[in-house]
Amino acid sequence: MIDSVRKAAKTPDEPMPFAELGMKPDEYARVKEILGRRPTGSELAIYSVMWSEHCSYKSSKVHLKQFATKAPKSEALLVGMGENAGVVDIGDGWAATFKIESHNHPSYVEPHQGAATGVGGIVRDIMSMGARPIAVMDALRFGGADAVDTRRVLPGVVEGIGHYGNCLGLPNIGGEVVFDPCYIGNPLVNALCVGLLRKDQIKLATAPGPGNKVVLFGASTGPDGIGGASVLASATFEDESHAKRPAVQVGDPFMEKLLIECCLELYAADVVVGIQDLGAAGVSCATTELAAKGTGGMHVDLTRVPLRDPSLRPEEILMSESQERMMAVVEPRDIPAFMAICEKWDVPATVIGEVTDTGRLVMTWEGEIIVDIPPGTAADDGPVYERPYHEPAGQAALNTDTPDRLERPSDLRETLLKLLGSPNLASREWVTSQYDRYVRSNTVLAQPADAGMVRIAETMAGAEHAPTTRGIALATDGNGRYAKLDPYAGAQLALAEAYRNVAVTGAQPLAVTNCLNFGSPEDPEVMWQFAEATRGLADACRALGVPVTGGNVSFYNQTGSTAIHPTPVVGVLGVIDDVARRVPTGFTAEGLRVVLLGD
Amino acid sequence: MSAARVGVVTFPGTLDDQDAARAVHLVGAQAVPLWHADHDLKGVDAVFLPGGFSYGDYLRCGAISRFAPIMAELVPAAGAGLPVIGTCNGFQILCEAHLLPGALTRNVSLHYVCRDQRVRIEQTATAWTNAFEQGQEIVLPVKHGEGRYVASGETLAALEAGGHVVVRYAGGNPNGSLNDIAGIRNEAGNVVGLMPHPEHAVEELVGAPGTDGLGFFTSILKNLVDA
Amino acid sequence: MARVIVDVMLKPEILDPQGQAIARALPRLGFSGVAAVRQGKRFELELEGPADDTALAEVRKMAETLLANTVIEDYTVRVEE
Amino acid sequence: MARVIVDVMLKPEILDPQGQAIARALPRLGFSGVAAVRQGKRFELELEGPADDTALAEVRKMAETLLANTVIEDYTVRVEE
Ligand SMILES: Nc1ncnc2c1ncn2[C@@H]1O[C@H](COP(=O)(O)OP(=O)(O)O)[C@@H](O)[C@H]1O
Repeated sequence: MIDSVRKAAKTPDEPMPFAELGMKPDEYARVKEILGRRPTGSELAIYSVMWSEHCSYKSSKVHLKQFATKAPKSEALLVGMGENAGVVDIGDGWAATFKIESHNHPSYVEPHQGAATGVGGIVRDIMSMGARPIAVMDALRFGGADAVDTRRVLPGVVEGIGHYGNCLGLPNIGGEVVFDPCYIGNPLVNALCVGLLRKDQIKLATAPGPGNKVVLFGASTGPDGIGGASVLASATFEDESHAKRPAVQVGDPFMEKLLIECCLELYAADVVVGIQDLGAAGVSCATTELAAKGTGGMHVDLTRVPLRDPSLRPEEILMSESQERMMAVVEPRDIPAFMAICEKWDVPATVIGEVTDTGRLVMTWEGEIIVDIPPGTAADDGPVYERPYHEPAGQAALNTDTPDRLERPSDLRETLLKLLGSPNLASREWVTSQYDRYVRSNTVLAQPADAGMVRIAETMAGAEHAPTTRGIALATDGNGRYAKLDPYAGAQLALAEAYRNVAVTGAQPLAVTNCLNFGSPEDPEVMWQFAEATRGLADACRALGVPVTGGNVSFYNQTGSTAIHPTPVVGVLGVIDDVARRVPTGFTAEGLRVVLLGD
Repeated sequence: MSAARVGVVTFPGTLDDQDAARAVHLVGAQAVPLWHADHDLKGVDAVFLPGGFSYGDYLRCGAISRFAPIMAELVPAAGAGLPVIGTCNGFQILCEAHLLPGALTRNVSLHYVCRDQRVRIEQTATAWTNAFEQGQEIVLPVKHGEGRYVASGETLAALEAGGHVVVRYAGGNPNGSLNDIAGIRNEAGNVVGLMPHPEHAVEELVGAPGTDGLGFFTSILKNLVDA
Repeated sequence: MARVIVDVMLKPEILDPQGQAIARALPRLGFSGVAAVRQGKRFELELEGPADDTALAEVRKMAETLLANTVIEDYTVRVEE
Repeated sequence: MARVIVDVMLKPEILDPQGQAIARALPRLGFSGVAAVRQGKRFELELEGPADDTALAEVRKMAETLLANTVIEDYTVRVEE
């Protein structure tokens, strides 16, 4: 039987498996207070994913605020934090949007698919801003190079990133590979995507205009990544077949490539009012966020969601993390044009609902109302924690243990050979040769340069514009060992390095994205690292005059109770007026003077 | 005289179509977009099948694309002498469509490889290589996971005997291709397929170092003007 | 000498983009009557000895650890007649 | 509804680097007794109707023209019991 709103009202005391879904008792109590009754299974599904650490940033929010409050004034900033990705003005009517995101845990479970879907996810974020994705980068951390598990994880991750990005036709213009034993049970896979759009064509995740249609398009919905939802399904339905659902998502880069071209044609035809990619929390996230930022209401018929597996229950549909899906808000008169474009690109599209002005997100299943909530309560009013933190016990001792204690090597030659042979300094060609850096024919700098650079040679359909000589440069950097010693300074050094790497190409650094990889926020020592790192990064951004435009927090990177080194990875985007004047890495001619700058 | 018109085909999943079109423009010809689902070659003077992952390269590279409506037009036109070139996925499609013999299979390394590759032009008597010198060595990027050319013993012997090997890898074989074959032509010389990407080597600023790929595009112009 | 076949298929609940792409293409190629396609891998192993219980147990272990990725794939082992 | 299996293997004379890589890896992983490995593809087709002669002829045509590249691959078609 369907757990409908009607049923929930009649059975107020029925126990719900909130704890199994990762919800705390007080959080569940808040849901009941908001609704004035117990939630239905579907409502619980929505709140549990939307209020998860991953979606709500409940532990990091209070610290991330500094990125906004301390942000330097920037004329270039068109869209700041809070949207799918930040957007900066890069001149001549062009704007760039970029963001870095983690896919650490899935990449440990299934390296190829985990890393691949990490690329897929960040690319959809960029698409949802109205942009054409034009390049990707990847910052990777693995355990020791000779560790058995690294041999399993590294090739799969590189293959997954390579295959997905190559298949989308996005040049890979840089990244990092770092080995350190602290990542052995928890590798880091951070993927960055940058996109290009005309300044006046930014799209936002919003659903305004009662009567407008809600369209789900792209791949069909399957039981991907809903290990958690099985709790609900089995609790609510006592149905064995739902007990074992895969936690792994599989990517279809071909579908994503079609989605990219399809979306760009939809934008050019001007038939999209609002758009949102389906990420971690799938339909739950897209519907609540679109509705919350729009006129405030939405009516969705979940039975209309096209399914890959017809046995899916509504709770599972709401929590499914199936990849390569997007949700658009479309004016009724534009629906035929919208559908025609989707059909041209072989992209399935279905109207699943309508925007309303009721202030409620209402969902039905086989005629019964199964969700009736104020969407903002799920999307925006999640719990916020001021987690306790304190300096780690051994921090002072760690810092007094300086290199002065080390013995000076007597044999320089041997030291040099040892350095050259160390995995962290070795050639990255085994990795980079598996990535297409040439596709789109706009790559000005890629490996072995310290920053990637692409020229802006796009012509955007539906926009009048003259050619430009401009380009953008990007670098990502981070050093977990520095950050472990001093998270405040470590985060600043990461920014400074990426900033320098962009600047030395001849580009002017403009904006910052970051991926903050840490252990458990419930550990006060980890939380201290996090607080210090964010404070350091925010202060450094102010000092250098570059705002943070977006990013991602990844907590719970640990094996047992042992956290990874705090690893803030920082991406910097810069603009160069004339790509022909870029400065490549390396000595280009004999007889040139070599000058050391700085101290 | 109006500019020579070179059709550039886009299949679902094609990636290098814009790059090919840009290279066509660079040599002063006109690039005409051709859509896989149309039964229409738009009267072009030559056709470029670009690289990518058409249909995701699912099943086999090029296996699904060769059934596209545009191919129903292209196959007879190529038979009648229309100059056609396929690079990378385009080469794979030409083989799947039996416009060229043999097949392209998984790289021996089992890895995708993207690198600047030295190749030797072995045959200038084609519509697409007449601007080169016989035996000229040039650098073009390769970027593929399934580029190992294979064919039966007789086919190979016939290719070699007939001078149908157009481009050969030099200084290292990136994928294990038989006889270091990087590209071949058909009997008539109007259809050429190769794994390397000339369209990524046409500007100093971007792509591979140098502009060695330009010769393929100037060749077709010369071919069309001379014709 | 015996030949053992290991068939490896994606688990039914896992997305099979290859199979889907083929299934979607079939009607366009003029083939009808196919409701679904799944694509997997087939391994042919030539054993040095007979395909007795010990050998098959060994092959099953190979399938489990190397030939199949049991996070997303199922496998079956059988002797070719 | 019937299920038809199409197995596609590289012709014996065509190099199979995937199979070879597995054969080379086996001893390193502690497996012995395997003389050779070849890797191919397995397609499971769900037919809308029964697997009668007409349907099987149709599947054979699919295999011949689409599922296998007969320049380098052989195929077999069989109905799953
Ligand atoms: N995971 C990766 N993805 C893409 N490019 C990478 C990756 N790792 C390293 N690179 C590229 O390889 C080159 C060498 O990297 P690295 O040895 O880390 O350089 P450096 O030590 O100078 O920062 C750089 O251009 C870098 O961008």
